[in-house]
Amino acid sequence: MIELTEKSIDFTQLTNLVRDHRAGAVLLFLGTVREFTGTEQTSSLRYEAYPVMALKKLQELEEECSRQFPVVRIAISHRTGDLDLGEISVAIAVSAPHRAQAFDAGRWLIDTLKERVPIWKQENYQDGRIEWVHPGTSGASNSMTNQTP
Amino acid sequence: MIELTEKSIDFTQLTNLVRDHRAGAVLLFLGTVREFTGTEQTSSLRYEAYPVMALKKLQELEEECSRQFPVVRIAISHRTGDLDLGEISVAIAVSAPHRAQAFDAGRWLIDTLKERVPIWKQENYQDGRIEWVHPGTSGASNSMTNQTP
Amino acid sequence: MKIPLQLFARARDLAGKSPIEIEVPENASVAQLRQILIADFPQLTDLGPSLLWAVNNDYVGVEHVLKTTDEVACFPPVSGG
Amino acid sequence: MKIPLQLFARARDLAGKSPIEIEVPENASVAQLRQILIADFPQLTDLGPSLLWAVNNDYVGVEHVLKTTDEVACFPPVSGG
Repeated sequence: MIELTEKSIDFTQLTNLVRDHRAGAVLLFLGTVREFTGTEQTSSLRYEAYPVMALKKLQELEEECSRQFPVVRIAISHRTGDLDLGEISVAIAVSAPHRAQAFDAGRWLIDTLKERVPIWKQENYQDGRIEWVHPGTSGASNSMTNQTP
Repeated sequence: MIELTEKSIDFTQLTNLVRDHRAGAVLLFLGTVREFTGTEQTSSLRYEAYPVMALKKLQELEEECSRQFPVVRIAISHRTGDLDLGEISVAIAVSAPHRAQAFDAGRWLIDTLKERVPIWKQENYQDGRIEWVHPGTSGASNSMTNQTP
Repeated sequence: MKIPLQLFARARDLAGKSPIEIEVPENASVAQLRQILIADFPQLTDLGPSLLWAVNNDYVGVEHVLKTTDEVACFPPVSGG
Repeated sequence: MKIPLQLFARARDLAGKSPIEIEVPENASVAQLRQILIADFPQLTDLGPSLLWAVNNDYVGVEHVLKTTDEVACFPPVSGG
């Protein structure tokens, strides 16, 4: 199961989707909105997706993961829109016969999602700055708006 | 939070216990009762603990993990008694600022739990055999009872 | 030929809109499209070399040759998760 | 001195009960306790070398010297999780 959603992610439902009598291990990864990155204080995040391509790339992740690892089931949900501190931005659930397989598959899924799936994060800082996060481009030039003097 | 419980593990509650504004990553690992191990078909499991020592060792795991990894919060629940196929035997939730830390800490917790915490699993096979699982002792000599001819 | 180009995230904010229409020669490559995009929207100059390109929802290199029926998009490095 | 010994899992099943009481010399080590345990319960012979020992809820080696007030337990390799 893969989805993009504007609504709060129900990680319980996602986890139950991958539970299976063939699996001895279930791994759930949640990305959550963190308040501090170094000295920078985040007040909220906004996630924007290129929806059709993002769904296609998530589907490819699911297929590629199933080929590379002996997983039983996979479920991925990514949030879009505005998120408050502590909210879940992404949930990845995977089940496998043994724990090492579940850990390896879960790690591969989140690492590869972050490389390939066209979704972008915009940081809304406590001091009023709003910045797109675009790895590999310079931080300073990302600053779109400075709403405080 | 650590616990041993005779009741069904509520992984939603456990996961929510470790969510925190300081964390950007939450990892949940579930051990679940798998039906097949090679050609052996399990019908149920029984977990027995040495309760006081198991709680002490779980507490030490939590403390040692907090020293070794930059985790924010840890919660571990281990089931005891009789479990049906698909039920959760252990749940480990951990939160950390970044995902690699959460994966590493979660992996260390389940690996170390399996080495140190005095809890034992008894397999109840579909063919009627009941066997304690004691790694490193011979499989054949583990057979306690053969209830079918 | 006219290529409708979707922009996302900071690229869209800098251009001020999405999609935009870019006029390119027949059989233009993505590299040519990028050159014309930056000429039309000089505020994308700094971001230009880091832009990722997608045609019909798959990543392509700048040597990719475009057709009028292609769905073309460009965007800065992704940061989901 | 009398040491009350808790057994778990297959060790308890083989002995038939837990705790059991083992009479050992003063200042006996775990190794001596193990020797007497196996003499009293020969059905534990095969499992003997793999048994793990705990005193006051911590693992100990067989060289550990016992006191009458110690809480002593032995059990086969663990398999929780």
